[in-house]
Amino acid sequence: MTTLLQALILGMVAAGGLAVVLTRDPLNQSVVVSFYGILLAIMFFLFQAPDVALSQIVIGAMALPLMILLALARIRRKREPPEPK
Amino acid sequence: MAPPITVALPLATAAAVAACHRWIPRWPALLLSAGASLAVAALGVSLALDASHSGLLLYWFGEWTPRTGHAIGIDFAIDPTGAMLLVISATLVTFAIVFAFRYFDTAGQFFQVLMLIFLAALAGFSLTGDLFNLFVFFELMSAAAFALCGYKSEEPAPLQGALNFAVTNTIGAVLVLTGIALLYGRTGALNFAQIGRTLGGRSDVLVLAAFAFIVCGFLVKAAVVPFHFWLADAHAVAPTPVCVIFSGIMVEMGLYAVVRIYWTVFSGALGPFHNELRNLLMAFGAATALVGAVMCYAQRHLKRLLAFSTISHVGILLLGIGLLSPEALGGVGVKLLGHAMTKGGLFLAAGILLHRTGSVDEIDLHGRGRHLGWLAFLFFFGAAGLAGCPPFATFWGGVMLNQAAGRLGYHWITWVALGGEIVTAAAIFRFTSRVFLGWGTAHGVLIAGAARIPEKPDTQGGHEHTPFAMYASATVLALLGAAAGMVPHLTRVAHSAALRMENRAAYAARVLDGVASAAPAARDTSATFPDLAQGCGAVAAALLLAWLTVCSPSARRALGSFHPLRRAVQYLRDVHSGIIPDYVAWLVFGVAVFGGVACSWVLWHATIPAQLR
Amino acid sequence: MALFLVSAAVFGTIYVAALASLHPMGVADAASASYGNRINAATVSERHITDAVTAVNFDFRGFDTLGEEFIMFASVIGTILLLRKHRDESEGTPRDQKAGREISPPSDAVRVISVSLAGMVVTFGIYIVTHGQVSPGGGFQGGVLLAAPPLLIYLAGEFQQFCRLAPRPLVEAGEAVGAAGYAIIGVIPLFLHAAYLYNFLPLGTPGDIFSGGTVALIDLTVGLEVAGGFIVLLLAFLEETLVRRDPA
Amino acid sequence: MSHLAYFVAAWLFLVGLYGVVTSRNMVHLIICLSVVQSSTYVVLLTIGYRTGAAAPVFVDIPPSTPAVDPVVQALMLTDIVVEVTVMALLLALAILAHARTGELDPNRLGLMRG
Repeated sequence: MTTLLQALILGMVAAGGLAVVLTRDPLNQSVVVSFYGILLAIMFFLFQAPDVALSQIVIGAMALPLMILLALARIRRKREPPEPK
Repeated sequence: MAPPITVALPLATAAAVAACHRWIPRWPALLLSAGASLAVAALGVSLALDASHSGLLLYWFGEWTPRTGHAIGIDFAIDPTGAMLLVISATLVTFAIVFAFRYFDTAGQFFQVLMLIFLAALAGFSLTGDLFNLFVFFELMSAAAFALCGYKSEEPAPLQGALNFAVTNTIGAVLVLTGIALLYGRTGALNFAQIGRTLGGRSDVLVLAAFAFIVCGFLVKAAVVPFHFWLADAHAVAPTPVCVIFSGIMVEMGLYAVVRIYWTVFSGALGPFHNELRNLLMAFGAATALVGAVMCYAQRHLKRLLAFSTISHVGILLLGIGLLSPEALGGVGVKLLGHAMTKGGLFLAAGILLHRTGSVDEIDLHGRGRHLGWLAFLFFFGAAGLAGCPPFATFWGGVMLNQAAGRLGYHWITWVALGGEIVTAAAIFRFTSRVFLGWGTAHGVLIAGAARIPEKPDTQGGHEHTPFAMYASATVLALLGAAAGMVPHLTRVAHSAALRMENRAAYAARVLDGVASAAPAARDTSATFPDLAQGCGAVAAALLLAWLTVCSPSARRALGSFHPLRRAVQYLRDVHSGIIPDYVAWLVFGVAVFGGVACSWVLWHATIPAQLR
Repeated sequence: MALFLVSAAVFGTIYVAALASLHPMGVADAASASYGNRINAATVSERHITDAVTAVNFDFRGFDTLGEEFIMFASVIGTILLLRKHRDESEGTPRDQKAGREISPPSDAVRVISVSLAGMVVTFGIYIVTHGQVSPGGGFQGGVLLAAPPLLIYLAGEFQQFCRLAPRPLVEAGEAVGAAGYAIIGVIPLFLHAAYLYNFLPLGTPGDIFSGGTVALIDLTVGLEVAGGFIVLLLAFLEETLVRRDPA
Repeated sequence: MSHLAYFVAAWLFLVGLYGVVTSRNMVHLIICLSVVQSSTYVVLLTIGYRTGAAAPVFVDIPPSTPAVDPVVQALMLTDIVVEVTVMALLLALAILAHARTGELDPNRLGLMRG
């Protein structure tokens, strides 16, 4: 049972990595990478690494996507035409 | 007591300066940070003396000493080489901090904070005896370096340079970590001595792949061709005091890691491939020395020119390392010492030029430096040092290297090294004669197509005066490069340090079993007349080359119509595209070549019976 | 591109061949398991710590963690340095307060939920930080969690409120104090004639919140550093996004 | 199955590199870099795993229970924190480069040519 779950999550992580790379729009990518972070966290959990899983959830699935979103907001603003003052 | 302080003191000072940066004025912050790095330099000197006296100094953090020959904690294993690198690092950081005090207008304290963290990383990197700990300090060095590189974040160029630097070096770090993981999977150890002992004399694809990944990861930092692209970009845009650290010691630390790891971890397992490894390392070294030299001569931006000169010299150092002999390694150490001080002085001089004129472009500045006589002398002096002129430390390093190469039958590396030294020195002579003496015309055949990086000076506008601290630190650093060569018995000390570094069994016995070994029998190297002639001749040849390029129209015309050279330079320019994906592709190419060649040895040995080989 | 594909193929082959000669997953040989087994055996008996990962991070290999903490510190300082205000840039009104902005203010539901969530997250974060030596978690994980509440407050209100709740000088100072704390705790044993980072405090009972000697203390400083660091990072990014105006 | 997890690590490394080399957007490139880095987590985790062993947390289980390798997990923890902070620096550099040049495509950020 454990082996099966592990094989399954490994496959999902492999597919997740590919999905992150192939998502060419960074805005969509920030969502995909957040899912990918959660997948990794689940994988860590299934491989008996609760400490690492916890930090992966807070960092990979929350902090990193958040920073990406903030960066994208800044980039998007620059692209808009200047606002009337 | 002293070993951990070398790391803890700069870190704690950095945190303290950062905590109070809003409330304390600049002076106390300067005194605090310069004092801390000076203290580290002093500790380094005492450690170096201690280590050359009594052999390897061991320090186990948290009292976790090895149990029944198995390391549990992290150790500092301090040998004369590591301690000497610490002294060089702390010296350069001190000079950079002092030089920069009047240099920046804004955020000077963050500069000091990052410099101190950089110093702590360099200290930990040169003293540690643990592979993962080495990686941690490697990353700490990178984190500080990326930010320092993009310091002038109001301009586009520094940001691009820092991005190129950060992306390539992050991939390098992942390679190193992958190699560490492979080794851990095989040996269950992270301590150098422990891994080396567990690996023993056995090697297979895994060992060679781990070796290739770790070495390539560190060669990215060492800017060896084809991993070198980031270096020129980063140096061209980083503030000059930062370049001093980058060129003077950070890049060389990549080479140090390769040497340290090879001799403590892999030298047993890779024993059967000794000759093959020699050829592989020397091939990379020769390519680096030559590409660096050509690109150096083809630049018009002084900092970029000096950066390619560093690449060329890294190639020469790698040639020496590749000889895999203690004498050659001693020569590399001496050369590194001389290069660090001399190149540091040159970069500080470039900083003064930028401060006074607001540019470092050879064509824009033609004849505009006539009133800066002392600066011209500093450049001349530094270029002579790079060419390996006696009595600079670089000269003695060259002598040791040449003798070792001759003894092993690799005479050609003497010529490659000489070529690199002459061309890089000639490039600086050429710059000096155009800018400070106003010789020749404002046009250059070779350099017309070079990168012209739009740049604002590190400080606002051109200045009428140079602060005393700037001139003083540039001059003293340049003089140190010559003074280091006059230290009595320098060559013997270097030879002895190299002998200790290459003795894997003695290292492991000291670290894991606490058994000390006797001091190795080292000897002095003396310079013969041909050595002296070669050193002086290199300077003369460099001067001649520079004079021909600048002042002789017919030589220039001949150069211009010599198509193979022009095409080669044009090709190299196209390859140095400044585009990250290209750089990453070259990086993977380098790993594939190095790893592919290394792994082919195992296949070769496994498939072909010994008598047929 | 062709260069990359060919090289990547060679590189991948080498990597896969190396991995294939590692021990199969789940069945480590004696050599590769030796370090981990030693640590597992020593954690509870010698350190009275029940979470072996925390023991490795903050005691056996505590020096690594000191370096790691300063990597974070350097990156945060570096980010502030890069995103600092330059001479030719002016600060505008925060964009979320600009007249005629299309996004409607957050509804009451959002306010209530995020404020109460913030309270819960703080509690949970403190729990994680303080129980690092007992159960999974510790300064790093808890520290990141503690950085989340100010952000939730931002969701509920405005940037100005965020700044009031987490005044930048204070947060920066807190981060630096947390970073320095670890380096300084490590120095204390030197005065007791022990090695740097030696665990010099009484070890307590395994499973207790005060167990593990200095590990509990180090957990706190790391928690402070990480929480401060992440808040500063978010502040810097938010400020860059909301307040900064491009040079004309 | 016995080596599957290792191969996933190699796959992530290569896929991430592919993304970096073909990227047309700096932010995309940086995220691909995080995929490259995640390959090291997978390889470390797999090396330390023991079939049937418990997590190295001895709260409800006696200290003599066989447990997986805590050292690699500590290394991963370090690695994850290092990664995210480097990502923050890279993102800061990328948004500033965009603010100064209006350009996000790494193929057009070529000021350093030659």
